[in-house]
Amino acid sequence: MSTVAVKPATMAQALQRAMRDAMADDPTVHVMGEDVGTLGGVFRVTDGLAKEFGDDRCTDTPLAEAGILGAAVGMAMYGLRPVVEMQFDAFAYPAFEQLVSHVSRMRNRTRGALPMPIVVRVPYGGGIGGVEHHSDSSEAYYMATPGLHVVTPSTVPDAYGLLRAAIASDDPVIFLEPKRLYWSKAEWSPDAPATVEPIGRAVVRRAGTSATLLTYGPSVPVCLEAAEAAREEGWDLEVVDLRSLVPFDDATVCDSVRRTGRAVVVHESAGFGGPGGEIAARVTERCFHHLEAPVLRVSGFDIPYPPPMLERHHLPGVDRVLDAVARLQWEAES
Amino acid sequence: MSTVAVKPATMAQALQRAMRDAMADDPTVHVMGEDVGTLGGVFRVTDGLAKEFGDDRCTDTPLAEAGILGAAVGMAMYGLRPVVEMQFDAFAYPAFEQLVSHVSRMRNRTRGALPMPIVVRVPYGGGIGGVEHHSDSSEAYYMATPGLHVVTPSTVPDAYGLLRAAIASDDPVIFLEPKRLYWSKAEWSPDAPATVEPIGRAVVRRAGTSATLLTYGPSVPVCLEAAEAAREEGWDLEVVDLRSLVPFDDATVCDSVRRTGRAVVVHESAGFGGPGGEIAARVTERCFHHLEAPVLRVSGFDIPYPPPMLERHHLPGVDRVLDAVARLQWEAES
Amino acid sequence: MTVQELPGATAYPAWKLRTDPAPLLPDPEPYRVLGTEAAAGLDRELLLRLYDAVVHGRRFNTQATALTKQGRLAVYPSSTGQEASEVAAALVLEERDWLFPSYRDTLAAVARGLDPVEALTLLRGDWHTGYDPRECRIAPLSTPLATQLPHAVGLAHAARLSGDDVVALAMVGDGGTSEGDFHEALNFAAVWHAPVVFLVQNNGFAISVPLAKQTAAPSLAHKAVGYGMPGRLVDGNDAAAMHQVLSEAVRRARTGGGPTLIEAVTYRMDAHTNADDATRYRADAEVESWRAHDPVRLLERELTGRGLLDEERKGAAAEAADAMAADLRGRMNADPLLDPMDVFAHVYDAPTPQLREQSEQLRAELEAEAGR
Amino acid sequence: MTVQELPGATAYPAWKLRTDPAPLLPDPEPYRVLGTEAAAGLDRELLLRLYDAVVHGRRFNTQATALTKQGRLAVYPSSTGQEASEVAAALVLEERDWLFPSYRDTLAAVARGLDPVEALTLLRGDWHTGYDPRECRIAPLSTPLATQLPHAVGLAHAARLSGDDVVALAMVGDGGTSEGDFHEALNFAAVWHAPVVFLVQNNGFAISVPLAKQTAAPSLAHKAVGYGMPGRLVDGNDAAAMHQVLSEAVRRARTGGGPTLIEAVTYRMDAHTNADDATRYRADAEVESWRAHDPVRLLERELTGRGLLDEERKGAAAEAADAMAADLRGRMNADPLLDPMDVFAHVYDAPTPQLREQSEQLRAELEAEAGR
Ligand SMILES: Cc1ncc(C[n+]2csc(CCOP(=O)(O)OP(=O)(O)O)c2C)c(N)n1
Ligand SMILES: Cc1ncc(C[n+]2csc(CCOP(=O)(O)OP(=O)(O)O)c2C)c(N)n1
Ligand SMILES: [Mg+2]
Ligand SMILES: [Mg+2]
Repeated sequence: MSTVAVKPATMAQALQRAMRDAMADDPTVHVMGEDVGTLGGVFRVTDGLAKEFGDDRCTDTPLAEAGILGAAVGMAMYGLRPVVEMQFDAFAYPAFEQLVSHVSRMRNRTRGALPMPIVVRVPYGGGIGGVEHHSDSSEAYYMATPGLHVVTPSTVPDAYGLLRAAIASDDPVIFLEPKRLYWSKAEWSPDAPATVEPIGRAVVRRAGTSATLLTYGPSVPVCLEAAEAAREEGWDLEVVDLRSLVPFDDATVCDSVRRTGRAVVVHESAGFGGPGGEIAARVTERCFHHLEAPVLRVSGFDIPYPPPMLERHHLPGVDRVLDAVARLQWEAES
Repeated sequence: MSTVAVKPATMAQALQRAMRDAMADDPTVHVMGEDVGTLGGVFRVTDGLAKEFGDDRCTDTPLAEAGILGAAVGMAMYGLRPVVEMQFDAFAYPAFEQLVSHVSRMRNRTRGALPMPIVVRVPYGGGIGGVEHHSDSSEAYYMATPGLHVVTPSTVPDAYGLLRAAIASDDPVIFLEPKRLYWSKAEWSPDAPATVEPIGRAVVRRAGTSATLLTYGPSVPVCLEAAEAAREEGWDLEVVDLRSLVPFDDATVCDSVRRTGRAVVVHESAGFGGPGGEIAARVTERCFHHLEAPVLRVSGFDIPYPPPMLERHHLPGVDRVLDAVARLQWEAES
Repeated sequence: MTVQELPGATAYPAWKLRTDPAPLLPDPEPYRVLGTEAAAGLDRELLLRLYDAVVHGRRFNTQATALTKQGRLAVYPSSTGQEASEVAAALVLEERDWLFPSYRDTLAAVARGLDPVEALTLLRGDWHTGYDPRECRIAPLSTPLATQLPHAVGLAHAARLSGDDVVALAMVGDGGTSEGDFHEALNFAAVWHAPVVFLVQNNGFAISVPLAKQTAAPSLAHKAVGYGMPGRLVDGNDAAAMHQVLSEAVRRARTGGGPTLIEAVTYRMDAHTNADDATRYRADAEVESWRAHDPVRLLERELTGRGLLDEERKGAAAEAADAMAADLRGRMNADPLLDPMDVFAHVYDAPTPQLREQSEQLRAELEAEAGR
Repeated sequence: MTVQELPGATAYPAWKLRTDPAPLLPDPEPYRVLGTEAAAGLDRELLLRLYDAVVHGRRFNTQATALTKQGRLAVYPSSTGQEASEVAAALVLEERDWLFPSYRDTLAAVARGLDPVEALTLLRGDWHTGYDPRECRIAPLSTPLATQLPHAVGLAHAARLSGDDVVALAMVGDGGTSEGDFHEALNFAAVWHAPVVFLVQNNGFAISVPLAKQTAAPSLAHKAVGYGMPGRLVDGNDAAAMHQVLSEAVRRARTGGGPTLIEAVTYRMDAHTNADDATRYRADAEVESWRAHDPVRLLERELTGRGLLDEERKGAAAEAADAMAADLRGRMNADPLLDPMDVFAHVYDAPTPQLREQSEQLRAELEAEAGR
């Protein structure tokens, strides 16, 4: 076995590689969506797939998201494993009925006879200077829909591993790709990609003892940065990357919060009715007597996503995370 | 002023009356949807409106929910106040893009120049023996969408008052009608309807001291029944009917929970990612030091809504509410 | 308007219509066979087979409606009056083909050979389709209107990519043609040249809404040209015409000719469902005007005229239908054995930890209930 | 197929096509005027007005694209090559009419008289449309494809119900015709007989996807017949033809004739937006083949041939366009003054208590930041 050159790769490249490898391994894997073929996707995540596997395996569809997802349902009924790209997450909304009324329920209504091994890749979140409708975070909608899995990577190796796992899953997976991490880099070898992570496991990205930051996707780097900055204030923060919103890894999360006794949930989607409510509520239910302070939430405001010139005020940043940590009733400690 | 005969009316009648009165008061109010005209709606909530105001004021539309809501957007742009009926809440999903990308954002993107005084009436919830797709509870989706108001009545007078308020509002309102309460009755006079309730106020339906049940819509009667049953166990439960999920009445809710020190959120929509997470999280953030126990949640399971023969096992009932109350760590008290 | 290009005018990048619209347009009259000269060429075996099927279908509709009154079905959307179209859709398919019925098309599923009890499982109030769609190649009856159409396209496309000569036949109502999914499905089918047959049953109403409030098109079949596929208008009460036109479309699809849109002009004789009161929105006279054009009567006339149907043959068909109904009634009278725990079993391939917790909760509750 | 009804056949409930399809079908060739004999009848004032407008429009497109390179616009979807269609859409409308542009149609809004800086507000990275749509009767440029079409129908319908003779003109791309909202909007418009003109700019591509992967229809204009409205095919680069066909459709709509679907055949000369690399999916030769058919050149040729355009007149048009561009450049060079607190101001009529809390939080942060 020759040693493998480890070189920097972007998250976009790792995602591409995950699809490429899955398509090579399994002829039933089909990639489809708007501009995914010749162009390789507007983020170039499907670059080269049509060339390598042909138009029938990586297909430029007509411009109609319900049609794309609905066709994917039919393809899955025939035994294929469609990987659907939604161009931006606000443009997945037209497919909402297909997703909620069929993709999430087909297995159940047929007692397993018609599983839906569909991956819906959704570039989500802001921070890339996108105009209106190009920076939504819609994970709350998917989390509230029984029958779906919802996962999101924050690192290059996870992008590969989680997407392989999503494609391998017999259940429908909403695969949320943090747009502003597409060009993030890591030492990662496309020739010996990390082992496939099972869906449903959170990971402690940084161990700490003072409080836990619970976060995912685009907010993970923010939280890691905040944790570094917090050292100055004397706080040793643990950062948990949830990776999978559904299923939710209560074990890893609660283990951390019980140890630290304090937690802040950080995400950029709107706060009200957003993922943070569920996360805070279930952590509180399970860890109440270990909590020194209420679980706090740092999130985007409850407004339509603001445009490029103002997005930095909307996105949860290091300062806002540290402010929340400061409100964790430390005085109670002393 | 003559005295008004107070006679039993159903919630469906009160809703009809609210639209009727609004249409009579304001010629810009238009009712539209599938089967709302000649038939008077599948639940007869628009009965008689087409006859009284003509087909142009109460319109049977083609069968296309995105088209209906999209047309309503254009009508609102021209100064009308459309009241849209979605036949069942799962059939509102095709209109999701129009709702999220336009209805909820149009005012904002035009700095108030194009307000969206649209009411979307959505019959929601189960308990009526409906087959697949006829018993969804989709409030989590609407709560997670900034720019919308989300309200739901639980009594006959509130049905009238809230719908009048919704139609009068210059903001888009998702008006959730609990299907299984359509035929609930109350002494209420259609000739001297209750004053219009402002949107955004919760109400204490039953005062109590031991713990607070936070609930809304179809689960309010369940909680009131549970509160009665709880007396046997020595618990004096307060029941708060939220009425408005957006905006959320933190003041009334927190006032109650601070007094009782314990709370259970009760709703029939799925638990994970559902309204209860937000409610529990925000109550905990605001009332942490008054809480003797974590805020618990009683909700539907995280499954596709089950059909008639099994729905009683899914719907939160009195027993499940009491079980949750029993888990509010009463031993800590003694 | 023909344009005369003047000398010296600038070159116009080549334009041509992508396909000739003429053959895509439907004839102005719905195609009919029974009672016309064209009927002479009909195969007698086929005619008798269609007759048995519509008689059977009619009986199935009346029995299912009766079961709603007895509380044995939660609801039944009857296809009485539409049996010709329902059964033809089933009979033109090969075993390997797929049927995509709408919520009104239980009969098409039954006519394809599905056990009526299985076909009625969902409408009975159970939580699942009752049958294995992969085994009988019948998709779950679809309630959200028109959503099944892109499924049919995807499946047909997948079959074609797999090298299988499988055809998908998808059914939808006149009201359903207004939904965006109808449009997107037809467009995908045409662009992908997928082997799909779209059958629109225009029965005059979408619940209470008459066709005139649904569309201003010359006919629903005229929509085909906008997708680049042929549109066909057929008398939906004429089982022979339906069989012929559907067969032709299936053959086209199977042999690489792409999709077809067929509008079957028919009428919903019953209310929308047992829960509906049709007198609120339509006159009895209109309903009555369709009785003379009843699909069963049309076949009876034809067969009797050709000496193929006597009272005995008629009696035999009725008897077979009654036997089916009695069997159905009997089997539907038994309360189904439902295990509430099953609602957790198939939400995911492997239940999430959260669902395991919830199913434990329900199990404990059920045990407590049983113990009481 | 014509059917011969035999004596004794059962009565068939009256059938007729709801409307005659023939006049709804577009001609097979896009309608053209410039360079043809039909041009002789053209009004010279109109021709010159169109010329000024396309020259102005071209300059606007190049200037806006330049602004993206200077970081003054977040993104710009250029309509270079489509100016004839863009400006004609603006010029055929009366002041009381409404325009519903898609995200590519900034130029149509500008040609209607909107201040270019206002028109570019969203693309500049601001949080709002920049103009008051009610004042100029231009709906916000719509990014979610085809979603603006039902808005146009609703508005036109509302105007008609209010007794106002207002027309709505809605623009969409070839790709946008595949969306369900396109279908639902056209159907509503036809059923409601709403005064709407649908203008599809078929510029050959939806980002990288060519028309052949988008539709198999003879032409996009052929979709009209499926809704029961007339479909018209026009050379989208021929400003005079566009003006004529659009005017006619607007007149029809205004006088109670209902909606029209117009397909303007044109070509997107630039990449999809400044962020796109068109060489990945199309050959330069194809782009070049359209240069000879450039909308500005077509008008120049016509006007020059008729002796209406000399170098001086040309120079004046170019100068006016340059002045507009210089003014735009100058005003876009100033950093806009944005108050972050404004993002809370218009989410609701009256902010919710929750939003008030959040705006207080941001205010405190901004003050702390300023104080640092
Ligand atoms: C997306 C969606 N919207 C609304 C409904 C409610 N609904 C059920 S049947 C029906 C009418 C359907 O009419 P049509 O398509 O003509 O079929 P038919 O009932 O005549 O067979 C409606 C509005 C639905 N099932 N799905
Ligand atoms: C609903 C929706 N899906 C996807 C997109 C992303 N998108 C933006 S422009 C575009 C192509 C549009 O093509 P076309 O309609 O032909 O208009 P053109 O760009 O050619 O003017 C796509 C896919 C979108 N804006 N909205
Ligand atoms: Mg119908
Ligand atoms: Mg285009």
